[in-house]
Amino acid sequence: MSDSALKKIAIDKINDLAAALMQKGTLIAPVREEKGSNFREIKNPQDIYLDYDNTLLSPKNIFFPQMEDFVNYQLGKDATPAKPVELNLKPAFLFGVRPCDVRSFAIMDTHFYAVGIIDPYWKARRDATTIIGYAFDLSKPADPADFYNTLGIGAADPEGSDIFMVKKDKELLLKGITPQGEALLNGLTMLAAGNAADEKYFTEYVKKGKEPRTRMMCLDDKTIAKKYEQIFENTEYWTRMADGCLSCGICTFVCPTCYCFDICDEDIFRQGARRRIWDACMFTDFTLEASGHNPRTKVYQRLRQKVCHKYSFSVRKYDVISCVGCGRCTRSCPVNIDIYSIVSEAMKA
Amino acid sequence: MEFEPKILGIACNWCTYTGADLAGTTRLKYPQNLRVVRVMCSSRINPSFIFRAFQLGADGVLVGGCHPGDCHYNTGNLYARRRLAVTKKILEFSGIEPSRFRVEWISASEGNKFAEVVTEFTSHVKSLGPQTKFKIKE
Amino acid sequence: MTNFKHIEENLKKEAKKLLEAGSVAVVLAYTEGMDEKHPQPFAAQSVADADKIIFNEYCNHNLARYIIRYAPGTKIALAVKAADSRAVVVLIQEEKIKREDLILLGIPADGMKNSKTDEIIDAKTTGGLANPVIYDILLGEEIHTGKPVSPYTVLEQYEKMDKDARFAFWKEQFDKCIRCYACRKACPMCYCDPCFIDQSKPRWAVKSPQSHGNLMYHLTRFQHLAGRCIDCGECTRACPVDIPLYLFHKFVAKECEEMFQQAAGMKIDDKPVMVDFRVEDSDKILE
Amino acid sequence: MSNNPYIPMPVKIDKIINEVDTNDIKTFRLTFLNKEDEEKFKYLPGQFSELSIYGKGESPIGIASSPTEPGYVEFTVQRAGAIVPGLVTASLHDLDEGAQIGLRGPLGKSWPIEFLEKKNIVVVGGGFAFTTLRSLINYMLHKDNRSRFGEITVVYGARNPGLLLYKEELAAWENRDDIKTIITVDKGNDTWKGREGFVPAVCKDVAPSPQNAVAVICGPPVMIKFTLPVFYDLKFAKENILTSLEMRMKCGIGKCGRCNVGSKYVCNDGPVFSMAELEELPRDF
Repeated sequence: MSDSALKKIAIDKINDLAAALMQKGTLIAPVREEKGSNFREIKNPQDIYLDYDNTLLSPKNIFFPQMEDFVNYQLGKDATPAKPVELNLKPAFLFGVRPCDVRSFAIMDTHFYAVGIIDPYWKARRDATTIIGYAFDLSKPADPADFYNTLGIGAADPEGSDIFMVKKDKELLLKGITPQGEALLNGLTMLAAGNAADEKYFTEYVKKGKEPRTRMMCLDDKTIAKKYEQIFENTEYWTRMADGCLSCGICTFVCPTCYCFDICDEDIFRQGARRRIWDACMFTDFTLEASGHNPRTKVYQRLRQKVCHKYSFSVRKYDVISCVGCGRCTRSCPVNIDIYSIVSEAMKA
Repeated sequence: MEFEPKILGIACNWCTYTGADLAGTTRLKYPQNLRVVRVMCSSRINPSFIFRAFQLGADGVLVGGCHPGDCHYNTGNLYARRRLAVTKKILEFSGIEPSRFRVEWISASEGNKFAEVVTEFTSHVKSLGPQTKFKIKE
Repeated sequence: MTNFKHIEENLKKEAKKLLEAGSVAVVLAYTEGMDEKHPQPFAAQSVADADKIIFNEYCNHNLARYIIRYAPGTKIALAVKAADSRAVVVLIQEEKIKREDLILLGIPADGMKNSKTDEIIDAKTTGGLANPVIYDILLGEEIHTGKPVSPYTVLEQYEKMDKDARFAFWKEQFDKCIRCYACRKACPMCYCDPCFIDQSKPRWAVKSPQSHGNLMYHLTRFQHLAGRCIDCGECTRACPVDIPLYLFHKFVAKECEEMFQQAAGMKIDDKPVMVDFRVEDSDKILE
Repeated sequence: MSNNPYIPMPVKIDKIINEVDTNDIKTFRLTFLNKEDEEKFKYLPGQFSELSIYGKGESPIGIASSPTEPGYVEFTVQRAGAIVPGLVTASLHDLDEGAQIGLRGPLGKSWPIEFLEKKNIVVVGGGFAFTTLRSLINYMLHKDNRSRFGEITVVYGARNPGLLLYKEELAAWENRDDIKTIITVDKGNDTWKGREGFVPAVCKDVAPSPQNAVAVICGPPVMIKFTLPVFYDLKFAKENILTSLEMRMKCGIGKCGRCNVGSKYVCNDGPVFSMAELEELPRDF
């Protein structure tokens, strides 16, 4: 990669960059809300809030919205043939995503299209989106709930982003990581070219990001997968972990790598849609069969499914732990259950 | 065109529904904005029926039951009274005019009262205008 | 100010005593979570477990939630703060548990804090009480300082709003809902299986997070908790998108108290107001 | 977005056959409205499809017809609803011939036909779970295929004679000499002249030889629970006992995560599993 690939912009000029991206398509960036920030479509460049730690909700809903219509239809006398919903996507720019979230997209890619049948909705949205990653602010301590270092993710890993950004004092350094990203950067006239010092700063920042910053334990894919297979029937361990669990769906809804969904038909005033909506393995009726049989009636069984799915089944099936250590589940859990502790307890069990 | 409200009536089988019948057989005139659903007792009314009715476009909901003490099942309407009172408060706090929802005790012999209540309620709802808050957008 | 350390020691001591004597199968209390600010509910089943019990100002989870998880007849001891004890009372009234199966370790507490926001939750969501309404063993000094606060004063500003503003306010709040159902799962009173929202026949509301489905879900839940909500505020603290559900619950509770002269979960011998009636109830309540 | 795996193909209900006395199990014969869909719909016995009615939802149902019967697909559907209201199956039962519904599939893995070739096949079925077994038997019995398989033994049981599915076919099989058909009911009635007894006991009685043989077992959990030991006692290897798993499914293509058991998605990696494979899965189904 040539030195010219690095660009920069003053942070107070970021509105210009945002406006240019908004002209090219949809811009999605973190926005400050009452109790934290979230990724939202930007209507006004001033709303962009880059000083966040991690958003409350994960950015997965950009590619996998909580509600996605497959087919629209009309019921009743004047029923018309069902019409599949066309996506008609505009190019989108996902701006300011943290490295752990960027990693989650790669994990979801494996599930939604690299292995098995291709999910057309995920793929279409993913193909239309340019990811502009943003390194964590290394000058600040990490949130106590984060543990992305445990999953081998550095606070400034550019892998997976099309463009990666690093903050240098009052400037943002932008580097094209993929050809697509580089082309985009070259077309943005408000960006200044970076110099050798910037280049050095960027490289060192990425390197520094590799240093442990969050909670950390030694976690090997195969070992933890095997461990969970061994303790799968260790009811004592699981009930202890699930003592406080309410079996609500928060952890799965905020998780960037939870993909379970339900397909349902809903209609109102005879206008119907077959749609998929997020579902959670923590709900009682998740596995309730038509016969009335439900293999997971107890809270610990559902918690076990969630944890094992991430740390064991996923390793066996896709060769990757489907957790990125973003800490969202821990932060939003009403009873402060911490998946990091669950895993570290498992290593001891 | 003048606004013609849609009003859902939920009537108890033993009193109000029979009262409505009486109003009909004695040829009393009352507005035709009311669509009546018959239930066996006013206590059978799930408060969600009322929320649902407003969501599906009702401008008013009128519940009719036996007079307290006259319930065919002895105490059904006494439970209903408490339950529906709470429903009304919930409607109030959520920002909908609570007077769009009314509970009236109308016995089987009160065909007159039935016609009066329906007339009065219809004109009241008419004066409130269309209910748009809960109604699901088509 | 409550001496949390003192309560923690007493809690440990009593839990140990009870578990050692075998008089209970489980002690529901709190243990350390990720850090001091994030304690977790905990079911101590042995003397060794009892050592892990902690109690501090962030231990605000309502442990009554967990009682129905155990088979009927299981002897349970649990730590109860003011609101928790009222939840236990309602569960006893509704015959979900028996008084004799419970040993209540009462905790008088003020200055409890929300671990997410660090704000003090006393006046907001404990029904204005600091002392448990029933208990077997009291783990600290009863609190009788300060004037009793009405739990309903926070409502004033919302009651003053005109109806359109109020509707706009609630619509905005309910539209945020992502239907994770944490509110009902955190609620000690929400024990129905299946919950009305999970029923497929009839399907009361859409499952997808749309405005109308959310409205139906929340309004019906308020109705179902009328006269039962004990104002612990768990739903609001659990909510990941910060819907102030406690306000609505408080409003319904206040109206119920005014109409039926009875607050939820104060006395075991009371009947919950929605499964009770008086012939002399006035028709005025319907106006 | 062509080839969208979530969009159903339109099909028409060509024929409805009422299978049992209680009227709650019917066989639906479906024909494709689009010729190209029919050509794409290549399946093998043991696979399933998602039947859907707009406004109600989708329901995964095993394919009951055999690919050797071209021109249509058949599904035998039980009206669910004793415990969980089955919206789709109930409304399917209320439909008339000629109605249009949606079909998505074929989904899942079939019975391992190549593995079964040149082997003796013991088919054990109970009650309503006989549908994909019927597909398999009809497939094997077809004149082009019969020579590829060894002896075929069928043990099929139902609670009473009225609940036996595919009565005409059963009678036809009993009259053939290239298949041994044993039909049993838990309790007979006045007109029942056949066997009485539970499936596990009958299997013990019949005692098929494990020599070069594969057992294909499908039935209610209770039947499976008691039949498996019989086959273990007969010295059938775990690899040679096959069954079809039931799990709540939605997407049918291994995406929605609902039927996840261990590292498998029952819809995609199953529903057909051998006992050896099942033993490796966590006991969570």
